[in-house]
Amino acid sequence: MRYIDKTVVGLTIAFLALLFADFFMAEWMRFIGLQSLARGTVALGLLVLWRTGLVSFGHALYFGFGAYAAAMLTLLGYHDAFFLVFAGTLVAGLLAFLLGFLLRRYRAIFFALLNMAFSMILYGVIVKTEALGSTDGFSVLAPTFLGYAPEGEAVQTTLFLFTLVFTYLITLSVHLYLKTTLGGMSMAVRENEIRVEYLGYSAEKVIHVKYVFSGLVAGFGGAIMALAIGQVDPDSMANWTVSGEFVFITILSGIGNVAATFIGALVFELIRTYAFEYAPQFWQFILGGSLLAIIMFLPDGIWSVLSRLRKAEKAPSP
Amino acid sequence: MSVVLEVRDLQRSFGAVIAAKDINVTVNEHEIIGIIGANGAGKTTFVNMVTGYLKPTSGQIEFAGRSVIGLPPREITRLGISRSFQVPQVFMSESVFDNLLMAYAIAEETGVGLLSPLYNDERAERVDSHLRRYQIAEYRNAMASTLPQGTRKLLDIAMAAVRKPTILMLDEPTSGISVEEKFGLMDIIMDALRVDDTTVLFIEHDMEIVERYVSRVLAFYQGEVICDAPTAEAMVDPGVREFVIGEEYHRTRTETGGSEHA
Amino acid sequence: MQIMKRSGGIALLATGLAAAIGLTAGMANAADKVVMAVPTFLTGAGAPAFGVPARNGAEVIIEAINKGTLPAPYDKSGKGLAGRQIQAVIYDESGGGVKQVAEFRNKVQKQGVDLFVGYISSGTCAAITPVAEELKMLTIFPICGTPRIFEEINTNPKYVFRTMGHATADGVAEAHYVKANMADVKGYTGINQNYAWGQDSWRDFDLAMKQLMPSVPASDKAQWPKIFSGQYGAEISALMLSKEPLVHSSLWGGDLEAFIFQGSARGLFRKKKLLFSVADTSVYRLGKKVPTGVILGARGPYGIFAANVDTPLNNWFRKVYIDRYSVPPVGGSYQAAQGVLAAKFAYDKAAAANGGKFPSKDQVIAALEGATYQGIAAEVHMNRSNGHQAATIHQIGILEWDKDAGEPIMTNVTTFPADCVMPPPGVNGTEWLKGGMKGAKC
Amino acid sequence: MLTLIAILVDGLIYSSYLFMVAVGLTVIFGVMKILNVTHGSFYAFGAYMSATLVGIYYQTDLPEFGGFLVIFGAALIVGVFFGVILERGLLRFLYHRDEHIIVLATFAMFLVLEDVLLMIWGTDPYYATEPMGLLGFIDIEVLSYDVYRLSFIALAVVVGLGLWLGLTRTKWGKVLLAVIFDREISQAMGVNVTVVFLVTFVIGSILGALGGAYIAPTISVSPGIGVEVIVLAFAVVVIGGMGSIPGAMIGSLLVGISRAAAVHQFPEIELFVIYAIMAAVLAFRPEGLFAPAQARKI
Repeated sequence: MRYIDKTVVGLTIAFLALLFADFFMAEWMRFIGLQSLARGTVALGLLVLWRTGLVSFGHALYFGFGAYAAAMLTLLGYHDAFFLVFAGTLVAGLLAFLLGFLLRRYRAIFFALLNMAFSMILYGVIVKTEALGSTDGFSVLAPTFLGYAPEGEAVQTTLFLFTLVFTYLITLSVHLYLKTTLGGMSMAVRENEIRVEYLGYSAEKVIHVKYVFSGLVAGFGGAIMALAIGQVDPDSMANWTVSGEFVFITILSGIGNVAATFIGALVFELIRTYAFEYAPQFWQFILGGSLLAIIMFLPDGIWSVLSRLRKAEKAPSP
Repeated sequence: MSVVLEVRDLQRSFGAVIAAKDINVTVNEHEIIGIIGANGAGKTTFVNMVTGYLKPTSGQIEFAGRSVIGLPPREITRLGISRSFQVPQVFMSESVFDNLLMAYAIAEETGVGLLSPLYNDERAERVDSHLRRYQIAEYRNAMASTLPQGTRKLLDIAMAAVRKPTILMLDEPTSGISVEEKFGLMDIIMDALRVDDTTVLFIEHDMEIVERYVSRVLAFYQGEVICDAPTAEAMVDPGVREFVIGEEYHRTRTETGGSEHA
Repeated sequence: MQIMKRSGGIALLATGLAAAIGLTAGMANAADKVVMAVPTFLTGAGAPAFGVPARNGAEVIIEAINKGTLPAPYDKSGKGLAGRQIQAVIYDESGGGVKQVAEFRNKVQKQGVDLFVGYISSGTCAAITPVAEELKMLTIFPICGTPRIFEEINTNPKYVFRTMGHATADGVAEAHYVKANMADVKGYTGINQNYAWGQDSWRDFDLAMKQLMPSVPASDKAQWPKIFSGQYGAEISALMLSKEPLVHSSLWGGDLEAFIFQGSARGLFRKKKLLFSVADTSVYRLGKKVPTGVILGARGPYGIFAANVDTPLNNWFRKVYIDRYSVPPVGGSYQAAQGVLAAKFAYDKAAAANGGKFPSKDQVIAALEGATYQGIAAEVHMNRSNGHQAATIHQIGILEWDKDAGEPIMTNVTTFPADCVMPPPGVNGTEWLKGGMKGAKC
Repeated sequence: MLTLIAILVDGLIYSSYLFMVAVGLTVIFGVMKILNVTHGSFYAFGAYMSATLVGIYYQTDLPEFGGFLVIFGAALIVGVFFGVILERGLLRFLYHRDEHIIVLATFAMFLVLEDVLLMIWGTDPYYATEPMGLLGFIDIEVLSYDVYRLSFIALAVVVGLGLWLGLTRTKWGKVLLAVIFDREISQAMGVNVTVVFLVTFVIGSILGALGGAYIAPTISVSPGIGVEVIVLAFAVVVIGGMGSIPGAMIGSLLVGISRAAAVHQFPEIELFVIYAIMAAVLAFRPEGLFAPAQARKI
């Protein structure tokens, strides 16, 4: 019982509601939902890093790595979603583990930019590799699920279900993790690394653990995205602008709550979709404008709106 | 009395500047030692080297019979040497309780245990009793950045003491504290540390404090230890008087007795 | 219960948002309209070279279809597509394949689009093909070049059509032209952007040259500038120092123009023979700045190559286009217009076969499969890949400046039949090239 | 031998191009610790403004070489206009915020300005090649170099030297160095940091716009040129050490010469040169070649 708090309950209700909604949702909405889940998971990793005081402008590296790893496995004839997503997650995490040894030594803007530099190297490698379709990328066949091979709309329905279950589990574990000693050390490292060292723990190790985690979930997001879209290409998967979008979502969401990242991702998707629909020439203007508005007027992200509403609701009660 | 810390021929230079030279010190269990010296004499450098923050250029540091040269601060901390800081190093935007909760959690958990919840009732109990021991319980829920300087110093030291270290090194515990508060603060600290029989080394500028709480003095001058003697002896040492205490140091000896005006 | 109430916030926001937006879906379209999505580059580097001309070309034709003002051979089939007006949804193709797939789904599922005529980048087309087939959406690619669409991605298309020849034809036609006009050429090198299009263009030209002129060596120092690099100083020096007299280039848009400015300033075009495979996109805009004497292609009978095609349809198209946009139509304009015409042709033909009633999607598809219809300046034969891939004639020539007319013109143009430059039906382009282009009818 | 000369000259030209593209970014970062993504917009607006004004200028009968003044004028207009508006209208409200937020704000502003550019100038490219034609070219055997692009080198040297002298030899420069060293203490000592920031940002903006304005005659000024420049400038600044002007110079030279060598010897790897140098520098000296190591006091 001591693990259950309102966030856990809220997440579970949302999970069950979406699970149910999966069978009734408009197709395009499910698709937007699927993307929001994928991007939201990446933002979840960034949230964990951000709580440690670090922002990465290069997580498209892990997103792209996970996506391409899953997509390349389909070229080798593997189509099971469980295997593909697991593999994509794992290789991205492995890469994060290796690069983490270098990156954990850096802070602030240097950390942010080093990440970006590494992501640009991956971008360059993909663009140069003709076997992977260079800038065109290549398409990914619809996955199977432990032998079940859905067709038509069922592909998306099943994939949504699949993604939903895993994202739910990941989000829940992140939420619980943040309450553990290691999770709490995020705050400690952000606030004062020297004290952490002199309390007897390595700040770099804390950062490394969080970095690997963020790499894992970014790889997960990438693999899901590759399967959901049925296509990988470097501009949408590994370019620096993609990393920028992830940071955008993180800031949009705020670091208040794990659930916020998914709401942030959804809002981002919707802003983009509607900007695209109603202002096809000026969608960047709208996207950039909304981001600016959020930075200026909602410094703690959309979660703060919810908190404020809740406070307002509480006030009149005796 | 057994030796807990042995420092031999310790040297440290920053480029051409020699910050520590030929330092030889032996510390016994349960000793309370005062480290004195003018600014830049090498006191903090000494503490930094013993706690692993700085690597000596040469020399040996042995703690409880094993060399700690090259170990990072966290490992030395785990072996049993903790420290506090001249400028308190606390988690500024967290409450006093959460600061200590984190300190306890890091001290108590390793490996998989790190993934158990940060908060549990037993740990909270220990934190609260620690708060009482350092007499900062009334600030339990205050954010560290809002604390008065003295309280923040106490918090810093309390965090350092969480592990019940064998040796605790305090870097100027009374700096920035008003004259009226100093003794009260030191009483709290010393009473708290006496419970665990902690060996204490502390850097101090105020000779009254030194004389009152310390049995032995290490005096630094230009990176060297110019005097290592029981307090009363050190206070009359000509080197100490010339280079550390200075001619302007006047006071009447009222409490501890001993020699007259300096 | 307290917990339940508060945690409702998260759940409520997530599901509420989803439901609220889900409800606004399904804005049904009026039954008397055909909603045609036209994705094209409206922003970014692709816009001036391809995107905007393509949009303009499509707009001209769509408007004429709706008003019923198309000249022969489309002057007898009435207004609209099989009598229904086209409602065009023009939107931006920028942002990469993944984003475009997402947008494709939105357009289909949220805005109820009936067919797509568009996409310029090979990358986008490659990404869209599987989704279009999955969603059973009639999709006509008017421009994108990669042969992979029907050779690898979907070898048995049902819903996706492409109404121009693919990129293999460019390389083959260029090699034929070089063989015919520069028989004693000592070697060739290249400058192509380091991305899919540039890599494919060079590979196809190189393979075709190795078949047609096996004794002529290729340089091992062909240049690979990064796309959108804009600075070609070192590349131009390297080309000047190279011993090969012929330079193949598939540069386009801003990169091409920067290369031309920087090359002209250093006399590159007097020292080397340049072969530009898609430079027609820039010739009118560059005006007098065009490097004369270079070999030029337009990926088929489009743009500057169609300037003197004297048919009612072409004359009408050029006039309306120039009146409206005050520049002549370029390749992209022609190609997009040709794509829209495919829809016009197919809907009308299907309606005729359906006894005058508005045809079903399958009937439209059946009408277009394998058909031959009149493009703006040449006939389009849908006779490859189950009748989903077009073949047209291909043209290569020399660019010159016509002082009297004050505009660039093509001279020394060679026309290649489709069967000469495109692999026969069912044959993979690269294998066809490597195997010596068997079955080519030149 | 000729190849060697070509590598050197091409490398120097490209290095100068890189330096001009990156120097504004490095100035702003050096003083304000802001990684300014809007830099790409300054570049693009500078290029568009230059192309437009140069185009208008050459329709008049004014002396041909006046076109160069027009280029500098364009940079000045764009730099001052956007510099002041952005610093006063946006950034000053964010100084107290997390540095990452500021980067993201400039990223957002960049997105907005990309479309503002489209609204003003549309999608058609602009050309202003006249100044390039004026200066003619120099022959070195089969190689020809146009003097305009050679003048990149001169401009880079002038800008670099000017900044260096300005920083080290003037009172203003010393104030700036004080602010770089310790913002709070300089403020306490009576330095008006608000003015210093505004002036720095405007100088950085002008430099960014000047990069675009001066390069404009050699390129097709068309949508998307700003994005490319951001990545290049970031790379140079990261390699040289963030905020260091000598660093930006050395970084530019390193990348420029290596890239020219690659183009002449191994054109296949051109794409990787900049990333490879960046990766190597990052692996061995991640703070960049020239950035001072940061010490933390306890």
